[in-house]
Amino acid sequence: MSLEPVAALEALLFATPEPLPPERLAELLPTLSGEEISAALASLKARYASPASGLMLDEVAGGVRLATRPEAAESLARLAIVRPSRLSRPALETLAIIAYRQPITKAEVEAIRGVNIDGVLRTLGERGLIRILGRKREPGRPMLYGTSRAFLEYFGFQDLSELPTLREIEALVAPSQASRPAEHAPREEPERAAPTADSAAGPAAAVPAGSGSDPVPEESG
Amino acid sequence: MSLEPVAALEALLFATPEPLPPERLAELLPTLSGEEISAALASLKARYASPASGLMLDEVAGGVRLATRPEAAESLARLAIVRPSRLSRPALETLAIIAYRQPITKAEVEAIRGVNIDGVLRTLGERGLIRILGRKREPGRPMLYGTSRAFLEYFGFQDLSELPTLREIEALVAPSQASRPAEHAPREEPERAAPTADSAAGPAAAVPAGSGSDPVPEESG
Amino acid sequence: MVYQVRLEQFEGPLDLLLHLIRIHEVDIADIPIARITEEYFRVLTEMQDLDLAVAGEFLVMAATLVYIKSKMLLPAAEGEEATIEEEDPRRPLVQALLEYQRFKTAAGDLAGFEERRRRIFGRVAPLEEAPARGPLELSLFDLLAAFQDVLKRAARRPDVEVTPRPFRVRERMVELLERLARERPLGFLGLFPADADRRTVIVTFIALLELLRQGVVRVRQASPFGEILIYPLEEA
Repeated sequence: MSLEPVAALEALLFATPEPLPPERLAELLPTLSGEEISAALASLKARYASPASGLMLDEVAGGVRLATRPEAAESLARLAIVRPSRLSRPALETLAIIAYRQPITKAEVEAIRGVNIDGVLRTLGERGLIRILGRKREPGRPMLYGTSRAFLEYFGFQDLSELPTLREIEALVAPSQASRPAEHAPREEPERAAPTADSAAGPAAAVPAGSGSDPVPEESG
Repeated sequence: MSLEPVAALEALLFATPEPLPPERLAELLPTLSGEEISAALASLKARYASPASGLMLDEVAGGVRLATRPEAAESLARLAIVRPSRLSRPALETLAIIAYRQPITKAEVEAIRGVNIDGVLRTLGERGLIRILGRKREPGRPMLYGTSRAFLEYFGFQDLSELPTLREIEALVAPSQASRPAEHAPREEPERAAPTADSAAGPAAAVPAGSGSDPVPEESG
Repeated sequence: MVYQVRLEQFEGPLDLLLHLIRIHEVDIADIPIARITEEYFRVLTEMQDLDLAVAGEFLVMAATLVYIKSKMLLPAAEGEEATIEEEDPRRPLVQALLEYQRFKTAAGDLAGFEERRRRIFGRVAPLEEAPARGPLELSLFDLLAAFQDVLKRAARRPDVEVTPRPFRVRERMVELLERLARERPLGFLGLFPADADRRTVIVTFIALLELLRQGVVRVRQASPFGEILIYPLEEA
C-alpha cells in the first residue's frame, strides 16, 4: 500500500534530521514529479500553519526539514535539551567578517577586528561553523576560511544571500542626532538584545550583497 | 503566544526520541490536566489516521512517541543511499595518518592505531579517498597507501603540501580531553559567559572541551 | 563626565575607540584626535592601575594615535614637492573604525538570528544509523582533530612514530611512485631537470633516499658510470 505523496514526504522529513535539498527530495521520492513534490511541500506547510500543529516546515541551508514551531519553545523548556552554548561576542564578530568576506585569511580578519583571533577561530572550527577553503596564493600561503553549511543551519539562512546587507552606521557619522534608530546604535552593552530582536527579521529584506566588497560565494557543500 | 495543547504535545513528542509515559507527559506539560493530555493524544491520533499523514502515534513500552507509519517504509528505504554520510572516528584517524605519513603500509597504520584497520581501509578505498601507491620491500610485500586526488579536491587543496602543517593543526584544534565518546554525547553547556570572555585572551580562553567532532551545532544535537 | 570603563569589556582597541567616540559625541569623520587620544590613554592607565594586563593590540593603537596626533601638528606639505592633496592622517583610522563598526553591527544581527533559532528544535538523529552510502560529508576540522588525538595517544608510546613527514618530501615520494607506475625504470638524471631550483633538487633527492630506505624502490647501475636507474620493487 502506498501513501499519499504528502504523507510520504512527511515521513521522509521526519526521518531525516538534516535539511533535504530539492535534488535529494527528488531522488528520495522517485515516483513523484517535481511539481508533485512542490505541491506536497506546500500542502504540508499549510497544514502546519494551523494553531493545532506543533511542527513547521523549516526551510534552511538550501533544504527543508521538520522542526518544532518557535511558539512551542516554552512547552519544550522542561525537556532540558542540551544545546550548544551561544556564541560569544568575539566569535560572532569573527564569524560575521568571515561570512561577508569569504574567502578570507586569518590575518585579514584580524586586521578588521584589530585583535588576535586564534582562540576564536578554533572554537568556530570545532563547532563546524567555518571551514577551510584552501590556501591563498601569496607569500606564506595562508589558509582561507569561509562559512560552512552548518553556519547556514545555525542561523537559519537558506543561503549566504540571506545575510542582511552590511549597514553603515549613521549614528556615528551624525552624532548629534538624538533620535537614532535603536538597531543602528552601536551596542556596547554586554547583554544580548532581546531574543526576538526585530533586526533579525531579516530574510525578507535580504538583498544579495552587491558590489565587489561583499562577495557571496555559493556553498559548495 | 501559546499553542493549543495538542500542538504543545506534538512538539514535545517530536523533540523526544524515546517513548514518553503518561507520568512524564504530565510533568512536561504542567499547565495541562490529565484529561487535557488524554484529549490531546486522542486528537493527535485521529489527525495522524488520515492518509495524508506520514506520521503516527506509536504506543510502545508504556509510553507514546512519534514515528513514521509502516507504509512509509519504502520511501524511507532510499534514505540510506542518498543521505550524506560522515566518516567514523576510526576512519578519520586512519585517513589522517595516511595523509600525514604517506606512503604507508597497513601494518604501519595499525601499529599507530593499535587495532586492525581492514574494514576502515576498505571504506576509505570505496570512498575514493585513498589509493595504492606501490609495494614495499618487506616480507609479504605489503601495499603502500596514500591519499587520492579526490581527497585533495575535497578540501580544495592543490597538492599535499597545502595540508595544514603540524603547527597550524595545533593552532586550529585542541586535542580532545578523553578519546571522545559517541558523537552525540551531550555536553555540559555553560551558559554564555560574559560576552568578552574569550576575545583577545587567545587560545587558552575559547575552547569548549571536546566538541570537535560535532560538526553541526544543531539545536537539539 | 565620570564613567568607568573596563578594558575587558571591549573586543579590542577599535571597539574601545568607538565607545569613546560615541560617549563624547564626536563626529567619526572629524575625530578630535588630541582629545580622543587623551581619553584612550586614560582608559589604559586605569587598566594598569587595576593591575590588568593590557593586551598588545591596545598598545599598538596607542602608538598609532600618537603618530596621527603628531602628523596633524606638523605644518602641511613641508618640503614635499607636489603634494596635490594632503591626505588626512586620520583617514585610515576612520576607515578602519567604520569597517569594524559594520561588522560589529552584523555580529549583533547574527546574535538575533541565533536567538531566534534557539527556539526551534529539530529532531535528534537516531543514535545508531545504518552505514550510509550517500555523498560524503567530511570536515577538515574533524580530520585534523582526529589526527591530534592520534598524536596525543602516540606521545605516550615512543615506539611508534607519527610525526608527519615533511610535506614537500612526502609529496615528492608520492609523485615518484606515480611516475614509476607509468614509466619504469626511471632515469636518475631525469629526476633533476636542468631548470630545477636547489630546493627542488634537495627535496627530490631526500624523497628518493626515503623511498630507498623504506625499500619501496631499488636503484641499479647497469655499468660503472652508467646511468642510475630506479625501479619499483616488483621488478629489478
